[in-house]
Amino acid sequence: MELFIQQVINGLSLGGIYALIALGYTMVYGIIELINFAHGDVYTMGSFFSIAIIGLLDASGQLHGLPLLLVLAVTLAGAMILCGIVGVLLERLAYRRLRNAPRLAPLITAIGASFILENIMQLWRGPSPIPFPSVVPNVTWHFGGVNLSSNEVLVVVMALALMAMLQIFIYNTRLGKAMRATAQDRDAAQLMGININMTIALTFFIGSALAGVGGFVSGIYYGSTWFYNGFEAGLKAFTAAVLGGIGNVAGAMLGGFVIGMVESLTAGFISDQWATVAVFLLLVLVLIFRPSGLLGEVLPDKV
Amino acid sequence: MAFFALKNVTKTFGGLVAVKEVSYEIQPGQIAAMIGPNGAGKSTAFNLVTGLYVPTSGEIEFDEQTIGGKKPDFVCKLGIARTFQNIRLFAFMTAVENVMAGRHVRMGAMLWDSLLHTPKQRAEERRVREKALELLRFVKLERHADDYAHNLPYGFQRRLEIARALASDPKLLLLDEPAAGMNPREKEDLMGLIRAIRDRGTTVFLIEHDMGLVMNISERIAVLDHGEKIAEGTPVEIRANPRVIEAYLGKSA
Amino acid sequence: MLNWKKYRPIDWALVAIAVFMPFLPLVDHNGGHINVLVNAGIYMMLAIGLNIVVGFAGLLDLGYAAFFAIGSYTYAMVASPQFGLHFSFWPMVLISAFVAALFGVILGAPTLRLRGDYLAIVTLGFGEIVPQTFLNLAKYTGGPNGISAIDQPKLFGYHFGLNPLPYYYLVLVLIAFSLIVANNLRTSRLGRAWMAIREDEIAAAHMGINTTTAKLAAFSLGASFSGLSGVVNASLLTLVSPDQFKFNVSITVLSMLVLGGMGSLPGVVVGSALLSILNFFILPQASNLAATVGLHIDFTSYRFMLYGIILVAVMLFKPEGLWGSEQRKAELKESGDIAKAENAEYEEMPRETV
Amino acid sequence: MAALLDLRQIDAFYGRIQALHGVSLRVDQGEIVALIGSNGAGKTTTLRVISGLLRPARGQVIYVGQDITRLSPDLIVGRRLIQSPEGRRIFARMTVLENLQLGAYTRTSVTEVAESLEEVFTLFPRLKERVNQKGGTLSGGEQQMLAIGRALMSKPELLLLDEPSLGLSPLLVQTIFSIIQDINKRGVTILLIEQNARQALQIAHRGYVLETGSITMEDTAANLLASEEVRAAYLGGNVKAS
Amino acid sequence: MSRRSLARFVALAAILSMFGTSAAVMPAQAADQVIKIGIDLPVSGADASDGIPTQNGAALAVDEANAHAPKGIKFAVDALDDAVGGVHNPQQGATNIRSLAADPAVMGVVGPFNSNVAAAEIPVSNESGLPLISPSNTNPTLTKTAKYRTAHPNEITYFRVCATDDVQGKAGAEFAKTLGLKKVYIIDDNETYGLGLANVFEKDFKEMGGAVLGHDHITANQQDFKALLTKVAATKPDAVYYGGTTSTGGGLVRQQMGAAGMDPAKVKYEGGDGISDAEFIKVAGDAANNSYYTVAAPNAAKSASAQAFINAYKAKYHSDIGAYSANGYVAAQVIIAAAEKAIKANGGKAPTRAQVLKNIQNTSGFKSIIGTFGFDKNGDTTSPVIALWTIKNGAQDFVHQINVSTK
Repeated sequence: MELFIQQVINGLSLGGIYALIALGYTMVYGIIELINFAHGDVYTMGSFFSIAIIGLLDASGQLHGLPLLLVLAVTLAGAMILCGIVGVLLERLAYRRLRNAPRLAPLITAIGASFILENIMQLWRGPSPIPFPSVVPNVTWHFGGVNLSSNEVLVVVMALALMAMLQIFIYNTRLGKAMRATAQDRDAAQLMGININMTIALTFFIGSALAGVGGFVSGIYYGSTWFYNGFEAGLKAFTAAVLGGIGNVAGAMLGGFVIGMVESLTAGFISDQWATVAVFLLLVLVLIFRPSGLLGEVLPDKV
Repeated sequence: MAFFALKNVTKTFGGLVAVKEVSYEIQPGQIAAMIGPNGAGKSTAFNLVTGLYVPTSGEIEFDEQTIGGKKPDFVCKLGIARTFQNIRLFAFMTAVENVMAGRHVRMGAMLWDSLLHTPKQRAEERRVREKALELLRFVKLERHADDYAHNLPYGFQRRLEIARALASDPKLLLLDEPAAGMNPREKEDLMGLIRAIRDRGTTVFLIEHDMGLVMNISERIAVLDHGEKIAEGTPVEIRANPRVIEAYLGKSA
Repeated sequence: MLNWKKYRPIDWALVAIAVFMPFLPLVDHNGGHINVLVNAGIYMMLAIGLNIVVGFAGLLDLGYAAFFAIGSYTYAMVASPQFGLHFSFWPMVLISAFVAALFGVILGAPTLRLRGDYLAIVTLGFGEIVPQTFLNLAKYTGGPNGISAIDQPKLFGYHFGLNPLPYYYLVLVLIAFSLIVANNLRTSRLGRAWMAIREDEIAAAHMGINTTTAKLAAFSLGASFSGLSGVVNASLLTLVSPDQFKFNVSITVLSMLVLGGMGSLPGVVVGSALLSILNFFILPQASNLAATVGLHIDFTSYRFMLYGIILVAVMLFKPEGLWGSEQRKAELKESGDIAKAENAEYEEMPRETV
Repeated sequence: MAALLDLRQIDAFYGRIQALHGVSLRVDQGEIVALIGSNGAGKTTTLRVISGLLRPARGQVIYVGQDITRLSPDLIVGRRLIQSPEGRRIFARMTVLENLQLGAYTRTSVTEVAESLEEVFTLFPRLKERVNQKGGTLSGGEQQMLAIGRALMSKPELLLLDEPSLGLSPLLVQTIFSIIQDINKRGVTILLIEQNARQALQIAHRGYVLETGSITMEDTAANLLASEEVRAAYLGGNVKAS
Repeated sequence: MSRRSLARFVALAAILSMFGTSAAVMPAQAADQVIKIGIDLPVSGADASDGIPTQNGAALAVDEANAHAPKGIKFAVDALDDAVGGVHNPQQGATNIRSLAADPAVMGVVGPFNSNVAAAEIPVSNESGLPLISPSNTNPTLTKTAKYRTAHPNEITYFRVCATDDVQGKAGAEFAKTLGLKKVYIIDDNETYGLGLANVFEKDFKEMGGAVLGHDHITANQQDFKALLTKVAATKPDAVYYGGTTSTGGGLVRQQMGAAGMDPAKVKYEGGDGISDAEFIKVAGDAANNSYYTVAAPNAAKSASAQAFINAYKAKYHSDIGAYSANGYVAAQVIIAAAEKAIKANGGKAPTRAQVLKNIQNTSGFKSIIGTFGFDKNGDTTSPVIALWTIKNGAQDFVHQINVSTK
C-alpha cells in the first residue's frame, strides 16, 4: 500500500510536468488546429535556458550571494520569456505562411522544426545528458513509509497554479476572449477588430512559456536534461492533451496527471520496459474510443 | 415499406434537438421538397438520410430497407445520391474525373485489377469515361470535361455536382439548395434540368429557399421550423396553410 | 496516352540515368559503393510505399518504419537459426509483404477514421511501440541482440551470399516492379478514390466510396512495400535488431517524399536518390573535406538538422517538392476558388453543442 | 457630400483566379447602398477587400479621405468600419453577452460600451432574454440579430451587411429589413449585400449591380427597381413578394 | 533558367556527381605500397565520446609505425564512422566494412566499438577475409559461436583485445563480493551490451551466494526512473548493479536513486565499463560517489610501458586518454605487426590480406601496454585484464585489477 501511494506520488509529479507541456499543445491546437510537434523541444529548451541563466548568475559570482527565491524567480522568468520567444519565432517562421494550407503541410513543417530545434540544442550543449545545477535544496518529509519531497510538491503546485491562472486569463480577460474568438472563427474575430496575428502569437508565447516552466521544473526535479528529452515527453504530453480533450485547459491538466500515473504505475508494478508502450497504447485507445477526450466536446461534421 | 420515408426521425446534438419527430414520405417519380428557415433542420435531415449522422431515434426507409444510421457509401450504393449546399466538388480533379469518381460505386474493378491493370479494368475505365462524358453533355458541360473543377464558374460547379451525383445511377437524388445564388435565368434552366432528371426515372428530393422554384416544380412540400414539421402538402395547400404563413411566409405572402 | 512534347530534357536525363543504372557495376567495382546503392534502393522502395499512403491517399504515416520492422522480422524468424527454420527467400518476399500488409490492416482498421493529424500521431506511437515490443519480447526476437545469421537467397542454384551485386540487381528489379504497380494504382478506380478522399472525404463517402476500406487499402499496400524491402534488408545485413527501425527511419523516408514531391512517382525517385546521395556520399565527404582545412565539423551527426530544414523549407517555399505534379502544386498552393470563397458560409448554421 | 467610402478600380484574386475586375463604388454619409448580383459575382469578395480580409492586387480603398487599402482588418475595425459577415459567423461556443462584448473589442470606455449594450438590447429585446445562452443554441433569426447587434457594439460609422436575410423565413426577413432601416435612421451608413434584391432596393437609396466581378450598373434604388434589365435578372421569379 | 528547371538541374548534377565520387574513390593500387589500417568506430553524436579517444589511440599507433616502417612502405589510416544520426548503426557498420574490404590496400580494421554493430560486420569480414580487431566488443556470443561466421564458419577473422562480458560480469560479481554486497538489484538498459553484462553478473553473483532482489530493463531515451527506483528501494538492496551505458541512463538512474529513497552514500552502485566515462560523473553529480565499475582493460597508468603512450597521446591530442584508447592503440599495433611480419617474409613487398590475417590469427605472446597476450581459437584475447574503479570525491579512482587468463 505504501508502495502504491509512493508510486501515485511519482505519477503525480511526472504528470505535473506532462500537464505543463500539454497546456501548450492544447492552446495551440485550440487556436490554429495544429499539432505543434516542436513543442516538446521548446520544453527541453526551457531546461537549457534555465541552466544557462543559472550559469550566468553563477559565473558573475552572484549565485551564492543572492537569495534563493530571487535566483529562482529570475531563472524561471528568463526561461519563460526565452521559450515564449522561441514559440513566437516558430509560429512566425514556420507556421504562419501555412495557416490556410492543407493540414498536413504545417504538421510536416512542425516535425521539421522539431528536428531543427533538437539539433540546435545538440550543437549548443552536445549530445550527452547535461546536469542541472542543484540550486534548490530538496527537503524530504516522511509519512510512515511514504516519502514526499519538496520537489514533488513544487511540480504539482506549479502545474495547478499555472492552470488556474490560465483558466482565469482565458475566460476573464479581454485578450483571453480574443483568443477564444480567434479559435472559433478567425475571420469573424478579425471583423471584431481582433489582431489575429498578434493573438495567435500570444497563444504561442503563453503556451511556450508554460513549456518553459515545465523545462525549469523538470530540471530541478530530475537534475539533468538532454537535447532529445522533448521527443518522448512531447509525445506523452500530446497524449495527455488528447486524453483530456484537446483545446481544453482543464482537460490537458487532467490528462497529464492520468498519463503520469499510468506510466509510473506500469513501471512500478508491471515493468519499466512496458511503460512507454502502455502510454502509447492508451493514446491509441483514447483516439479510437473517445477521440474528443475526457472533457472534450463532441462536434458534428459540418456539411 | 415505402419507397422512401422518414419515420418519426429525431436527431439531437448534445442537448439540442435539431430534428424532432419528423415523418415524410416520398413516392417514386415525384419531385418533393422541404422548406424552412436556416437552422430549421433541413440539412440535418439530409445528412441523416445520407448517413453522415446517425438518427437519435426513428427510422428511415428506402427501397424496402431501413437505412437509418447506415454509412454514406452504403446509402449511395443503395441508390441515393446528393449534392451539397456549399458545393463539395473534388476541386483539383477535372470535371470528367469528378463524374468518374461519382461512378465509383457502380464499378467492379477489384484491388487486383487496380494493381495490374487487367483487361477487365481497362475496358471498364473506357466505359466509365464515356458514361461520364455523356453525363457532362446532359448538364451541358461537355466543353469543360478536362478543366479542373475549381476553375469552373459557380453555376457550372452546381451543374457538375449534379452530374457527379447522377453518375451513380441513383433512384433518389437529394439536391441541397440547388438554386442558391442563381439568377432567374439560371433558375429557369435548373428547373428544366430537375424535370429532365425526374423524366430519366430518378426521384428528386430538394431543399430550397427560393419559393418560386419550389412552388413551381414540387409535387409535395414539407415545411420545417425549429426542427419540427409544421405542414406537408401540395404547393397550393402549403401556400394556404395558416401555420406556414404565420411561422414562415409572413402576412404579405 | 503518351504526349512526347510534355517531356523536357531533364525528364530524359532521368530516364537515361535509370537506363544506365544496370550497367553501373561494370564501371564501379567497389563493393562498398554497390552496398550503399543497395541501401539507397531499399530506402527508395520504402519511399515508393510510403508515397502510396502519404502521397496518394493523403494519410500522414509517421510510423512507417514499424512495417519495415515487421517485414524484416518476419523473414528473420523463419530464415535463421533463431527457430532453426530456413524458409526459402523468394516466397518469403511475398509472405513478408503480406504479413506487413496484414499489420497495416490491424493498425489501420481502428485508427483510419481519425482525422489526419491525429492519425499521424497514432502512427508515430505505433512506430514507437513496435520496435519496443520486438525488444521486449526477447524470447522470440532475440531482444536487443536481434536475430542474426539470416539466410541469403538462392536463385537457380546461385547463392547470393554477402556479395552486394546480386542484391543490387534484385533491388533494381523490385524498384521497377514497385514503380509500375504504384503507377497502376494511381491511375485506377482505387487511385481515383484516394484522390477524392484527399480532396474531400465527406463528399467522397457520399459518392459511394467506402473511405475506410480505401484508406485501409492504401495503408496496407504501403505497408506491404516496406515488408518487401524489409526482407531484402534482413538478408543482406544478416541481422535484424530493434534499433534499426526507429523514428529516424520513418522521418528519413518522409523527408525523401517531401523533397521529391508527395504523390509524384518521379518525385519519389528523385527525392530518395538525392537524400541517399547526400547521406552516403556528400555528408561524409563534407566532413572529410572540412577536416582537410582543419575544420572539425561532423556533418553526419547533423543530418537530421538537414532533414528538418528540408521539411520546413520545402513545405514553405515549394510544397509540391522538386518534382511534384501540377495538380498537387495547385492543391497545396491555391487558397481556393471563387465559388467556395463566395459561398463559404452558405450553409445551415450547425447547431453545435456547447 | 463627401464620400464616406470610395473604392477605386479594385482588382482582386483568389490564387490565380481573378474575382474582381476594376470595381469602383462609393458610399456617402447617411446612405443605404445596396450591392446586388448573383452568387460568384464578387459581392462578398468586395466586402472582404473593404474590411481588409483580402488584399486587392490593384486599386484603392478610401475611407473618410484616407487610404485604408493596406491596413489590417483590426485597424480598419478601429476606424469604425464594421462588417457583419455572411452566414452570421457568431461565436457559437460563447454566450450572447460575450459575443456582444467582443463586438466592442476595440472600444475602451466602459460607460460607452454599457450604453451601446443598452441600445442593442432596446433594438433586440430577444437578445436580452438570452444574454447568458451560448450563441450556438440560438435560432437562425436570433443569431442574425446577435450578428447585427454585435456589429453595432463597435459603434459603427459605416456598417457592411452581408446577406442579413440569408436563410431566414420570409416573415423574419421583414423584421430584419425594418431594423436595418431603423439603424440607418440612427445615423449609421450602410452598405448592404443582398440576394433578396427587391427588398434590398426597397430600403436602399442607391444601388450597384455586380456581375462576374465587374460593376455593370449604378443608379438610385428607385431607378434600378424600375429597370427592365434588373427586373429580368434579379427580381424575376421572386414569388414570395407576389 | 527558371527556378523550376534550375532545381531540376541541381538534381541532375547531384545524381551525376555520385558517379563522380565513385570514380574518385576507386581502389588505390597495391603497387604504391601504402598499407591502410581501417578504423570503424562511432565518432559522431552521443557515441563520439567513446569512439573518438579510441580512434585517436589507433591513429597514434599508425603514426608511430610510420616512424620505423620498412623502406618503401607507408602506413595510412582509413577511418569511417558507423554512427548515423549520432547513434551507432549496424547497417552503416556493415557498409563501412564492405567499403574497406573493397580496397585491397586495407589490411585490417580496428573496430567496431559496439556489439550489435559487430554482429552485422562479422559476416562481411568473414566472407571477405578482412581482419577486424575490436578494442571494446564484450559480448561473448560474437566469438564463442560460429553463427556470425556465415561464409566460412571455421575461419576466424574477428578478434578482440578486451575481455568479454562473461569475464567482466564474473569479475563484477567477484568485486561485489569483496565489497561485501549481499543483496543486489539489477537494472539494465535492454541493449546488447547492457543486457548481456547484467545477465552474466546475475548468474555469477547468484552462484557466489549473493541474493538478486530483482532484474528490470529500462527503455532508452527515458528521463524518469523514479517509479522503477521506488520499487527497487522497497526491496532494500545493498547496491544496484547497472548493465548499460551512461547515455542509455546509467547516470540518471544513479542520480535519481536518492529521490526514490536510496541514499547514495549508503546504497552502492556498480556497473561495467559503460559508465566508465566522465559523463557519468557529470550526470550523476554528487550521487556518483560510492559507485564502482569494471573496465575490460588494465589501468594504463599503472603500467610503466603505458606511460610513453599516455604522454604521446596527450602531446598529440591535447586531452587525456579514454577508457579504450589503449585498446585501440594495441589493436592497431597487432595489425601493423602482422603486416610487418608479412612484409619481411615477402622481402620488403607489400603483403596480401590473407598473409596479414594468418599472422594475426597466430598472434601470441604479444607484448603491449595492456599486457602480453595472444588470440585463442575463437579470436578472443588469451589474457584479459579487468580493472575495478570507483568514484571518490567526484573523481575516478583506481581500486585494483586482475588478470583473468582463460585457457
